[in-house]
Amino acid sequence: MEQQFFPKWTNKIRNLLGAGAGALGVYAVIFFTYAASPKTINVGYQPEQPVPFSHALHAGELGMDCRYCHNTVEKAALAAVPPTETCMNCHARIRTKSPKLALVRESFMTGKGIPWVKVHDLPDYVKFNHSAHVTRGVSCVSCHGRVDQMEKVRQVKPLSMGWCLNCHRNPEAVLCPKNKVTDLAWKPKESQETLGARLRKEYKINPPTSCSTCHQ
Amino acid sequence: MQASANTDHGEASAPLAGILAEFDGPGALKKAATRVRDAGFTRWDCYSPFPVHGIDPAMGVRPTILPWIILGMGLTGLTIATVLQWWTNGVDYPFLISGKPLFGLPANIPIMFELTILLSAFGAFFGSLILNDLPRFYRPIFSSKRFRKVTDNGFFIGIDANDPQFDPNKIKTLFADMGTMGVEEFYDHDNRAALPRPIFRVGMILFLLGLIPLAFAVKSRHSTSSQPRWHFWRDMDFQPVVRAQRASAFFPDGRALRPQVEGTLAREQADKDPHLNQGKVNGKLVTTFPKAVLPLSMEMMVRGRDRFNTYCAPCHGRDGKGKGLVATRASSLGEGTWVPPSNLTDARIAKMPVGEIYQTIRYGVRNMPKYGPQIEVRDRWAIVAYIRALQRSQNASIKDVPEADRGKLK
Amino acid sequence: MTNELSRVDFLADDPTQRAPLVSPDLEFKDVTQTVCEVAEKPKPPKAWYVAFGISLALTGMLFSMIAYLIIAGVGVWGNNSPAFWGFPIVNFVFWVGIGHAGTLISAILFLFRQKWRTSINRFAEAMTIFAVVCAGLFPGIHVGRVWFAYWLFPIPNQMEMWPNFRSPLLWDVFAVGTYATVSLLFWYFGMIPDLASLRDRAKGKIGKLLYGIFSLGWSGSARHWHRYERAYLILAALATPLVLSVHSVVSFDFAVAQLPGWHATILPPYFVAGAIFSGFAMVVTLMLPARLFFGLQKIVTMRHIENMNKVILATGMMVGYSYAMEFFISWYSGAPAERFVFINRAFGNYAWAYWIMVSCNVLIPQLFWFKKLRRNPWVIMFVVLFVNVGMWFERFVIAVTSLTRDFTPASWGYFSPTWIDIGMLVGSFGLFFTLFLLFLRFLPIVAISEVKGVMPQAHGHHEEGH
Amino acid sequence: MNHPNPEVVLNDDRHLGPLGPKILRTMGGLGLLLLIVGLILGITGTEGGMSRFLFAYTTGFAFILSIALGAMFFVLVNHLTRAGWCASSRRIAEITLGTMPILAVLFLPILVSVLMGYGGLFSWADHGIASKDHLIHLKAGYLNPVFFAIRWVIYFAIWIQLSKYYLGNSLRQDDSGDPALTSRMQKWSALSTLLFALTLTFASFDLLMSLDPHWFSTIFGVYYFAGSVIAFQAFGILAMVLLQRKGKLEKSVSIEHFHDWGKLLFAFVFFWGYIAYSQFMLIWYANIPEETGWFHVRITGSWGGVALILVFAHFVIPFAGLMSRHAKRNLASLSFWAMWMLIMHCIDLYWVVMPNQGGHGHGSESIPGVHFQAVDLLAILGLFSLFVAGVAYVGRHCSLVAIKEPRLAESLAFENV
Repeated sequence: MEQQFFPKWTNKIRNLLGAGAGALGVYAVIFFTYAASPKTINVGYQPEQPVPFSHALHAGELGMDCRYCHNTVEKAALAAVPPTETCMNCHARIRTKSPKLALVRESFMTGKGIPWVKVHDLPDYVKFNHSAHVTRGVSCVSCHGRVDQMEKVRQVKPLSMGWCLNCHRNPEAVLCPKNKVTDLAWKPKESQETLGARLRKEYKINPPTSCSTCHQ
Repeated sequence: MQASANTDHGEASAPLAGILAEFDGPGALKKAATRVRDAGFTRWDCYSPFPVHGIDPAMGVRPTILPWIILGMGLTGLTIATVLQWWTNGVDYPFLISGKPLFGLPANIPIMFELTILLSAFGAFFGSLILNDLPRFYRPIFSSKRFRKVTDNGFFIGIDANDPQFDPNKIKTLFADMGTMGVEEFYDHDNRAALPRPIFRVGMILFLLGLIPLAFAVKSRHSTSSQPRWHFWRDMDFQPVVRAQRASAFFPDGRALRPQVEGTLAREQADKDPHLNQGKVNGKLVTTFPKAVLPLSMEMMVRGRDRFNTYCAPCHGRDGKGKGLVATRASSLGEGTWVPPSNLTDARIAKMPVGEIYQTIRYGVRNMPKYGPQIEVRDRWAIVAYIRALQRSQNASIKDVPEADRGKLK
Repeated sequence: MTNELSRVDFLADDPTQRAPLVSPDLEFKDVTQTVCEVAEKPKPPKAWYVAFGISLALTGMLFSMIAYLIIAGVGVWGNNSPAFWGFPIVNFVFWVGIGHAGTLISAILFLFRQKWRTSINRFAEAMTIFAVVCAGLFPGIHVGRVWFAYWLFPIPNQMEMWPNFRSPLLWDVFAVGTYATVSLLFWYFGMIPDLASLRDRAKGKIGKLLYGIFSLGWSGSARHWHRYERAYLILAALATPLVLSVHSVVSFDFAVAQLPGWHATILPPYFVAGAIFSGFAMVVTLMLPARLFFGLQKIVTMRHIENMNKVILATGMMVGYSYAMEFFISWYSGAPAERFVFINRAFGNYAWAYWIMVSCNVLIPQLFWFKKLRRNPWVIMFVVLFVNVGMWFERFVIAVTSLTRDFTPASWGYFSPTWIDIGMLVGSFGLFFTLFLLFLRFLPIVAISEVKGVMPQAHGHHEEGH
Repeated sequence: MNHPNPEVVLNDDRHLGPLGPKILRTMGGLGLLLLIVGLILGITGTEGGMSRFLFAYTTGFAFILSIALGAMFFVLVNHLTRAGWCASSRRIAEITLGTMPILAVLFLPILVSVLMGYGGLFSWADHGIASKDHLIHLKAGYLNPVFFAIRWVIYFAIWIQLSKYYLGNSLRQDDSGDPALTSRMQKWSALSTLLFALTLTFASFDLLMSLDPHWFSTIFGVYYFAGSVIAFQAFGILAMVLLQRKGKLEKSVSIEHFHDWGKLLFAFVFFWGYIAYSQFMLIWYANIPEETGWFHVRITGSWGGVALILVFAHFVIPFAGLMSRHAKRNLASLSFWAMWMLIMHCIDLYWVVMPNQGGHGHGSESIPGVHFQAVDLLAILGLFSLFVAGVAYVGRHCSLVAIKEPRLAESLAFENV
């Protein structure tokens, strides 16, 4: 008996290992396609801001154009977080005593910046240029979603490289007329494909996909 | 003939698994194998420390299908490599490098070759293990002490008890007849083939542990988080450089965005053209547009409307009558600090020199804040032009419409 | 014993008969005993401990340096413009080359029915695996950010992009990866029956358990042997073109470039010959002391060593042929850049490296033309050690001389290694020997069942003759 | 091992007998006839004229030379590795190798054209062309008629010496049965192999590579070597199959030997593919003007079609066809593949040589394409016929089996596993 070092059940180990390896494979596929996807990891970032600014009120209810505050978006790489001065355009007279705006008033008086938290933050090795996109018919909504309905801004798109490339390879799917880029609610009357194809031709859109486009 | 070791130990209750005979060398083994084969046994085997040349025909072993498995695996590898390279480099992410074709054989052959070999080797390795039913740690035949010589210098034939012709006495006689060096019975001692419980428990625990990351993923997919995205590797996501509009410890005021140095002007801030920049020439507000540098055009009007709707409309309203959404809401708040905005279409402003409207935009007036920092010089003029158009259109009569188009209004 | 052995060796030169491959006084059980005893001894020889201690220390140094490299960045190496490929690539090619002998002995000599291989193949295969481990390390850390090494594989990822399959550097990943995998399978596959021998002889529980698990319940069944032999033959047939392909692909790293001195069509077969050359030299370097320490003289006879020396001589001549062809064709091409690069190799800044290479790889092996010298252990050791050195310098000469003297004289430079470079080279030897010494201690170092299969008794005529 | 008695060989029909003079007459006559017609076509100046004839002649010569060199390799490598299996079939290679003096004679037309300074074949041989061409000028130290002649004298001196040594000693052993002869041949095989490698390499540079004096490739010698081994393995298999059909060698050469010859053929089909791929891929990938022109001509237009035929019919198809054990153990299929490979090797050389005609190999804008002409076939077949006649001439009096080779018994007992 002592010759038989292994008990009989060990003969089943092979099948068990096979099944285990199969299960692990399935698990890995699920893990990488679902759990590690940028849609899981990146989307849904909604930080607390120092001032509870509501885009839903300003851009939505009050109908203010995005560019009222983000006024460099058509000229510069950065859309620009507005200086406190811009807030004070109105809030010098409106809600002048609101405690929510205390930080804004303090910033205006002292010149100290408001520590806004960046929501749509690309890695530093990526160069993204806002003006290159918004002046060529890429709507704000394509990357930022319906900010005009957000009380608190959150990231709704993955902003991953693959996601960027998708558009660069197939810009027809997102193009809109140039004067509608800040109209987040705008919907084309014709199908997006025909419109996209037409606009692509008209605006001569030919997005590059080489590495140096974004990684300069 | 030797007595079985098992009977000595009183373990005869275990079922008989087969009978084992040892032979003196590969030649004797081959001869004996021929006899066993001819006797019509089907569930039996020869055991030797190395592959005995010529044992297969002696035993009647038919050629294995293994080469076909390997060929199949090899072709699979070739197909995978071809499709993989064609799809990834030729279709899904076409990227031109040094003028090489996206998919052209010369540069794609190495990978095709390697994957063919790799999968073929897997076919040979795993295929032969599976066909040989390995690993199989417990074998009744291992209970024979004598059988340990099989990996040293022992040559054996074992006939399994489940052979249809199995008859211990007959077999023993047959073996004795062949000149065996010894015969033994071997027993199947272990009757518990089922996996022990703890293995299931461990499996269950592993399964549950595996669910935890997935649960986190589901939660993360369907909720928001106030924490920034996960950086498995921080890498160069955050480079130690000064970024516009971000805090920077490098400057004492903590701001990366540097204010204009006192007493300096940017080139475009230079007041070379007072008409354009100030709307004032020789201390007098201008009444004309700076047409020399900024000729009025439809394009400019469209631009002016666009800017007006962006910067002015929140208070003055899209029609300029001072009923913008912000103004309306501010008034409804009933805070004493609010002063309603002017109606841009009333006669007072219609008579204002354009220079004054320009200056108002640039520097603000009374309650209106300055928009100079937000609106560029040319855009200010475009807005002024658009305001003029608004004033005309809001106070227009039917006479202002070209005769041809009057019909459409009805 | 000596008389028996020298008779074997003498017979080898007699065309009228075939000499037995191992000492003719051996029985099957002697083979098992001789080989298994090495792994079963409660304590290895003292020399083993000393060697293991040194190797382990060097391995520790290697991994601390790698840790330092990862933290500090690749700037700790001497690689800098214009020599971006310095020691790491040289070491990589060197170790991959060493790693060719094992599979070559196992596969090609198997297909050529060179039965003398059975005594040394296990040993050489193990060496292959460990050399490939050392080789794989260098490109791994050469990518700089090792945690992104998975980018080399076509795994669907969030960037939705794929590796460039038209790049020889990616071919390398596949070639070396396939080679490492297939070599490992081949080595392990061949070892299964021998692990079963160890299992059946094991006294302690741990031995029974571990050898039992890894021998997979091998029973020596003829039906199993049948499929096993078929699989082994096909694995050998697959490994043969694989061996050719691996170093060819490594040579493509250089040869697809336009750089003079790198771009030569002979590079693939030349690299393969060089790899076999260096690999055999390393096998002999290790085998010569090991057969003495572990008492394997009857299984690994002087004739085995001599045969390997002949292979070293032959492949050394092939390498010499390639040097000559490159030199001649560079002149014959008439292209000024080609002509310059080879003159520069021989007489430029790195002439010292070039002449080390030529003397070690071409001149010194010429000693093996003489039977007396290729059977003298001291001479053999002298030659093979220099071949090891020479083959390292060959890769150094190729990588560095061409890079530091490219088309643009403005970018010419001189490469000097840092102490990290040298430490890592030395450390990689530590890693190699650590693994190798563990193998010597715990695994069957000779293919027991295969040696039995080529003994005269195995053909069934033995017992009839008695 | 249970070795059968080598005496069985003595009972075998192992002499060409009347077959020898018959082959000699028919093939020799046919060869001369074809060559003379070809030469007349050349002199009268039909398409391409003398230049065309000489190019076709060079193709044919490179073809038969490669068979003889392949035979030399077979003899040398078997001595070098002390192989036993081939003892009963090695004489075929030795006889083929024995044609070296005849090849030396057949080389004369090429040598004469070079020494006459004729530029229609080797453009560098013409002083007028060479002096205007900067690159040829740079290589003139090597590529000049006199040095070319000296080199070929050396090559043939070595080859004839080796053929005499190995055939002669082997024949001597047929009488004396002295094993020391085998030992001696083994001893010299290493040095001989070295000489073989160097002469073959430079001969291939001279004969084929320098047809386009601008082009260079370090692997070219190995490329020609790979083709040579294929050519001889195929030639030897065909020769033995034909001899067996005539009732010869039936007891000495068994299916086991054919199987091994087939394996070598298979291995070198793969080796040729490997070398051809290495040469092509590296030049294609680097795409530098110094080299890429040679391939540009050969992979564009109708020559590109020939290149594709080579890829598939010289490598992929025979590789798949010869892979199986059964294909190599069936004489009908083995001789089919041998025939196939022999033709493919010839097309390979045609593809290497012919695009150079008319100086299209270098510098010319237009790519000529394949213009097959009768003179091509006449020259190639004529030379091949003469070569076969030469083999019959060498082998007409000797035994086709080395009857007293010490390893003959081992060879006869040989079995593939």
